[in-house]
Amino acid sequence: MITETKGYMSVSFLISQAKNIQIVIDENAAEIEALDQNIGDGDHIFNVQRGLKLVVELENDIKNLPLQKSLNMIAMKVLSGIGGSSGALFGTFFMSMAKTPDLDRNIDFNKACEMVIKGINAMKERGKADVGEKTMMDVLIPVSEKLNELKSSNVDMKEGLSEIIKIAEDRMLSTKDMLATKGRASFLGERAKGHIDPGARSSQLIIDTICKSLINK
Amino acid sequence: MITETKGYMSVSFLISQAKNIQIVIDENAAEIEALDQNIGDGDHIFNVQRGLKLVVELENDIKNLPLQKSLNMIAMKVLSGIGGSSGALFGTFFMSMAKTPDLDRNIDFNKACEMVIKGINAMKERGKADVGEKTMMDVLIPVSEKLNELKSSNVDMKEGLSEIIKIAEDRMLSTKDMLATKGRASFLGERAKGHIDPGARSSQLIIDTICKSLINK
Amino acid sequence: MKKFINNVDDFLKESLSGFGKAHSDIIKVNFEPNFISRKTKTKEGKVSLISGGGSGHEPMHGGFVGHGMLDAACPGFVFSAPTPDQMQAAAEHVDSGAGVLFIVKNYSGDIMNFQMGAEMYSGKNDSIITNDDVAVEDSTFTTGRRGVAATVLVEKIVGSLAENGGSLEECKKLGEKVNKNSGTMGVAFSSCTVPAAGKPTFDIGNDEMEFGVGIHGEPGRKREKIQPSKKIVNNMLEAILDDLKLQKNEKTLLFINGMGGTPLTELYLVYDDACEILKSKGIEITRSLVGNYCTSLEMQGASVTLLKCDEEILKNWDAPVHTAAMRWGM
Amino acid sequence: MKKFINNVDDFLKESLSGFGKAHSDIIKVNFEPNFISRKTKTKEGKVSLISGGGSGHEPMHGGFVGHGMLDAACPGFVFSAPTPDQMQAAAEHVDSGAGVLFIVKNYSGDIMNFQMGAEMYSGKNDSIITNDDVAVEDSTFTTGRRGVAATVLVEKIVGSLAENGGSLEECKKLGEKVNKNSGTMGVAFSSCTVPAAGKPTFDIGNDEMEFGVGIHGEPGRKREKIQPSKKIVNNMLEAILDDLKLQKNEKTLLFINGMGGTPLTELYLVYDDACEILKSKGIEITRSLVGNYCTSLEMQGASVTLLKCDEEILKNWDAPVHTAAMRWGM
Ligand SMILES: Nc1ncnc2c1ncn2[C@@H]1O[C@H](COP(=O)(O)OP(=O)(O)O)[C@@H](O)[C@H]1O
Ligand SMILES: Nc1ncnc2c1ncn2[C@@H]1O[C@H](COP(=O)(O)OP(=O)(O)O)[C@@H](O)[C@H]1O
Ligand SMILES: [Mg+2]
Ligand SMILES: [Mg+2]
Ligand SMILES: [Mg+2]
Ligand SMILES: [Mg+2]
Repeated sequence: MITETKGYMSVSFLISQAKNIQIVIDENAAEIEALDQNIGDGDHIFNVQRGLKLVVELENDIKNLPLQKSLNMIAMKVLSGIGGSSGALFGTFFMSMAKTPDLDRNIDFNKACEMVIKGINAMKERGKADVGEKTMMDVLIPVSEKLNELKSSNVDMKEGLSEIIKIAEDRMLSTKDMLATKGRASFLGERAKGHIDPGARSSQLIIDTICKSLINK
Repeated sequence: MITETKGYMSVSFLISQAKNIQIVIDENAAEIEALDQNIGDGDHIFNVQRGLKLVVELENDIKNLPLQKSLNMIAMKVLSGIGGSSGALFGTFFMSMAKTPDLDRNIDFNKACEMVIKGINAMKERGKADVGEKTMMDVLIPVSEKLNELKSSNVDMKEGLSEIIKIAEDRMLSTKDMLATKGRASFLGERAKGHIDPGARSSQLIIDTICKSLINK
Repeated sequence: MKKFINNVDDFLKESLSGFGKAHSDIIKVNFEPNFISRKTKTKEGKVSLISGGGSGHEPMHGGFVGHGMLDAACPGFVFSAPTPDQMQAAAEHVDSGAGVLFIVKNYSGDIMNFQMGAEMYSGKNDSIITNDDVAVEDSTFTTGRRGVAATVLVEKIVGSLAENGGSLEECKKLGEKVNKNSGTMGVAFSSCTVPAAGKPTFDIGNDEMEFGVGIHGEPGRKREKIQPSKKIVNNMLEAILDDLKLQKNEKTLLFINGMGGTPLTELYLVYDDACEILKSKGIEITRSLVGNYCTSLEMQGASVTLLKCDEEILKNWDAPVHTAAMRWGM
Repeated sequence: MKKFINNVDDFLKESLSGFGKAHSDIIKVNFEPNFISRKTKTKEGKVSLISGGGSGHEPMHGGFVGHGMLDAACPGFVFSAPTPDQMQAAAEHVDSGAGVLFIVKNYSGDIMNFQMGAEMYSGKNDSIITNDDVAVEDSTFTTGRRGVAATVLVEKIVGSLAENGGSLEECKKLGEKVNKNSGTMGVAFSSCTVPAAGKPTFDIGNDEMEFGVGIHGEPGRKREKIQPSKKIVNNMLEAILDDLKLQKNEKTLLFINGMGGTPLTELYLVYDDACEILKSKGIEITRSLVGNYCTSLEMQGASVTLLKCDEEILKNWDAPVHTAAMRWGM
C-alpha cells in the first residue's frame, strides 16, 4: 500500500494540472481536431479546450473553498460549459468525484485513486460504453483498473504511474483498428477502422500529463 | 446602286446562314461566355446558342413557306425561346423585318438591306440604346448606316461587305473602353471599362460570318 | 458542377414540375409557355399581379403566387428574363377584367420582354419597375439601378391592396411608393454556378467578398477583404441610409435576405448587427423579415433592405398572405 | 472561412439574439443558460415539448418553437449537444404541471446531456429518441442510427397532439410511432465549416458526393461519383423503402430537406424525381414538405424522408402551427 501524501486533489493541484493539460492539449490540437473530423463531427478539440479554459478561469473562485465544493463547481462548469459527449462525460467524472465521502480530510494517494476510480465508473455508467467500443473508455477503464490495483499494492508510486502511462498509450492506440459501437464513430461501420478515437487520444494525453507531473515531482 | 440579286433573305439563305453562324459562335463560345461573366450575368452565349438551334430546327417547318410567314415564325421562335435582352432584341429584329412591305417579290440586295435596316431600327427603339452605350447597338447601328449608304450607291457589293466587316470589328472593339449606360454592364460603372461587350462581340461575329459567306459566294 | 440535375435542358421544367406537385393546394404550374398561376381563378374585380424574371432567385417569384400576393409568375431560364409569350399567356389566364399590373425588376432584358408581353396582351395593363439596389447609381439616362430584394416587399404589399379591392392605379401607386421607400445593398462571399455554364460565374479569393453584388453574381461596387459582420453590415446600412435619407424615429421594415448559400444562423446574426446599428442611429424597426427570399442560386452572401413604412404600407404588410414561401394570418 | 461572424465565441449568442428580436411575436430567447421558449406561458394541462441539440441545423429546433409545435428548444454550440442545465432551466420555465417530453436525436452527446437534464429536473418528464437515418445500421448494442430530418416531423405531429390535450404517455407513444414510421437518407455535395474550426469538416472531390452523410458532415455509407439526380434519388429511396418495408398504396408524407447550401430549385427537382419514382412503385404521397428544415450549416446536399401515415398522423400534421419556420392554419 502506498502511503505518500499531501495535496493530491487539493484545489491548487487540480488547477495546476488543468494548466499543464492545457499546454499539452494545445500542442496536439491539430491532431485531435483531425481525429474527430475523420470519424466524428470535428468539435472534440474545441470542447476539450473550452472545458479546460473554464476550469482554469475558476481558480480565483474556488481556491479558498473546501475540496468538495470546488469539485462541484468544476463539475457544474464542465457540465454546463462544454456540451457534447465529452461535456457530459467529464462533467459526470467531476460530479461523481465530488460525491466521494470524507473529502474534508487530507487526500492521500489512495484516496485520490478511489476518487478517480469512482469518477470513471460513473462515466462508464453514463455512457454505457465498455472496453472495446472505441471510445475514451478504452483508455479510462484500464487506467481505473490499474489504479485499483495500485492502491492496494506495494508498488512504488512512480513505477505505478509509469505503468499507467504505458497502459493509456497502448489502449489509446488500440482504438485505431476497432469498429466503433458507441459514440458518433459507431455510425461509420467499417470506415471507422484505421482512425484513433479522438476522446481516447485526449484522455490519454490528460493522463500522460498528470502522471508525468507526479513522477517528476 | 447594287443590283445583283436572287435568294437574299430566301428561307434557305436564312437557314444556311444560321448554320454557318452556329459554327462560328460555337468556336468562340468560351470567349463570349467569359465576356458576359465579366460584365454581365454569363448567359449571353447560351441565349445565342439556344436561339440559333431553334432557328435551325425550324428548317423543315418553314422551308416551303413564303418569306413573310417564315420570318414571323422565326421571330416568334426567337422571341419565345431565348429570353433575356438578346431574345427581346433579336426577336424584335425578325418581327420587324417581317413587316417590310412587298416580301413576296424577289428580294434583291437592296431590299435585303432595307429589311436589315428596318430590323436594326426596331431594336434601337426597343432597347433605347444608341451608339456609345456599350451594347450590341454599337456594332449594329453603324452597320445599318453603312448598309443604307451602300444600297443607294454604286460601290461593288463585295467591297461594301468588306467595309462592313471592318466597321463591325472596329465598333465591337470600341466597346472595350466605354462606360456602359445600357444593359447589365451599366451597373458596373468604371469597372465595365476594359471589357468588350458580349452582345457586340456576338453581333460582330454574326455580321462577319454573313458578309464573308456573301463575299465568297 | 454539383447540382441535383438530370440534364441542363430539363432543369427548369423538372424543377417547376416538382414545385407544382409540392404546392398543388396553392398554385398550378402551366407549361409552354411556362407560368405559375394560383390554383383558383382571380375573383372578379380584383386587379391581377404578375411578376417574373430569370429563374435562380427562388422562392422569388413562383413562391409568392397565392392569396394576398401574386396572381401569376413567369419564370425564365436561369438568370434570363422570361419571354413575352409567357407574360401574355399569364395575363390572359389570370385577368378577371380589372386589369393586370406587371411587377418588373429593372434589367434591360426584363423590361424589354415585359414590354413586349404587355404590347401583345390586349387587356388593360400597367407596370411597375423595381430598382431598389443602392449599390448602383441611379439615372434616367442609363439602365439605372437594379431591382433586387425589395421586389419581395412590393409584391407582398401591393398584393394585399389588390386582394382588398385596390384599383390598377392605386396598386401601381402603392407599388411605386414601396419601391421608392426601399433601399437594398448586398454582399457575396462566393459565386453562384449557372447550370448551363457548369462553372462559377466569378472567381473570388479565400479572404475576399464582393460588396454591392447583384443577384446574378454581377460585380458590385468593389472587391474587398472580408470583414467582421458588424463592419460589413454597417457599410451596407450606410449606403442605404445615404440613399433613403431617413429621419430619426422613422419607422422601418428591416429585411435580411439570404443569397441562397448562407445559413439562417448567419442571417440572424446579421439581423442582430443591423438592429444594433440602426438603434444607435435612432431608427425604429417595426417589422422584419429574415430568410432566403430573393436568392442567387447557391451564392453565399446576404442583402439588407430597409423600407420606410407609413400606415398604408404597414397595414398591407400585415394583411394575410398564403403562398408557398410566405404565409401568415391564414 | 467566410461567414457573417464577429468572433467565434459570440457567434451563437449573437445569432440567438437576432433570432429573438426577429420573432419576438412568437418566441423569447433566454440566455445563460440558453433556451428559446414560447412568448406565452404553456397553458395549464398541456404537456410541454422540449427539443434541442447542437446548433448548425437551423431552423431546427428554435424555428419550431411556437403554437402547435415545441414549447422550448435548447441550442448547444455548433454541432455540440446542449448542456443539462439548459434542459433543466427550459423544463422549469415551460412546464405547466402536465409534464415535459424531451425530443432527442440519437447521438451519444445528446442522449447523455438530455438524460442528465432530465435527472436534474424534478417534474414529471419522459423522452423520445429519434433515429430515422437509414444510412446507419440499427442495433440496440451500439449507439444505433442517427436522428435526422424526421425529428422535424415528430416535433410537428406530437406538437399538435400536445396542443390538443394529449397526455405525456400519448405524446410519447405518437412520437415513437412517427419515428418508427420514418426513414431518411441524405447525400452531400460539399462540406460544412464549423465556425470554431474555420475550415471545412471534410474534403471532397469536384465530382464526388457523400452518400448517407450525417447532418454534421459525418461520413456516410460511401463516397461516390456524382450522378444524375434521378439516380441519386432512386438510391436514396431504395435504402428507405428497404427499411420501411412499405406496402403498395400505402399513404406517405414525402419530405425533401435541404442541407443548407442547395437552392430550392434543386430541392423541387429532387421532389419531382422522388414523386415519379414512388409513383412507379405504387406508393401514394399524401402530404409533402420541401425546404431547408434540418440543415448542416452551409452544406450542399439534401435528404429524403418518407413517413408512413395513418389517420392520427395526418390529422396532427394538418393541424395549425405557428412558429418562426413552419406556419399554417393560423
Ligand atoms: N457513449 C459513450 N461513452 C463513452 N465515451 C463516448 C461515448 N460517446 C462518445 N464518447 C467519446 O466522446 C468523444 C467525442 O467527444 P466530442 O467530440 O466532444 O462529443 P460529440 O461526439 O458529441 O461531438 C469520442 O471520441 C468518444 O471517445
Ligand atoms: N437596352 C439595350 N439595348 C441594346 N442592347 C442591349 C440592351 N441591353 C443589353 N443589350 C445587349 O444585350 C447583351 C446581353 O445579352 P444577354 O446576356 O443575352 O441578356 P441579359 O443582359 O438579359 O443577360 C449585352 O451585351 C448588350 O449588348
Ligand atoms: Mg465531436
Ligand atoms: Mg447576360
Ligand atoms: Mg441574363
Ligand atoms: Mg459534437
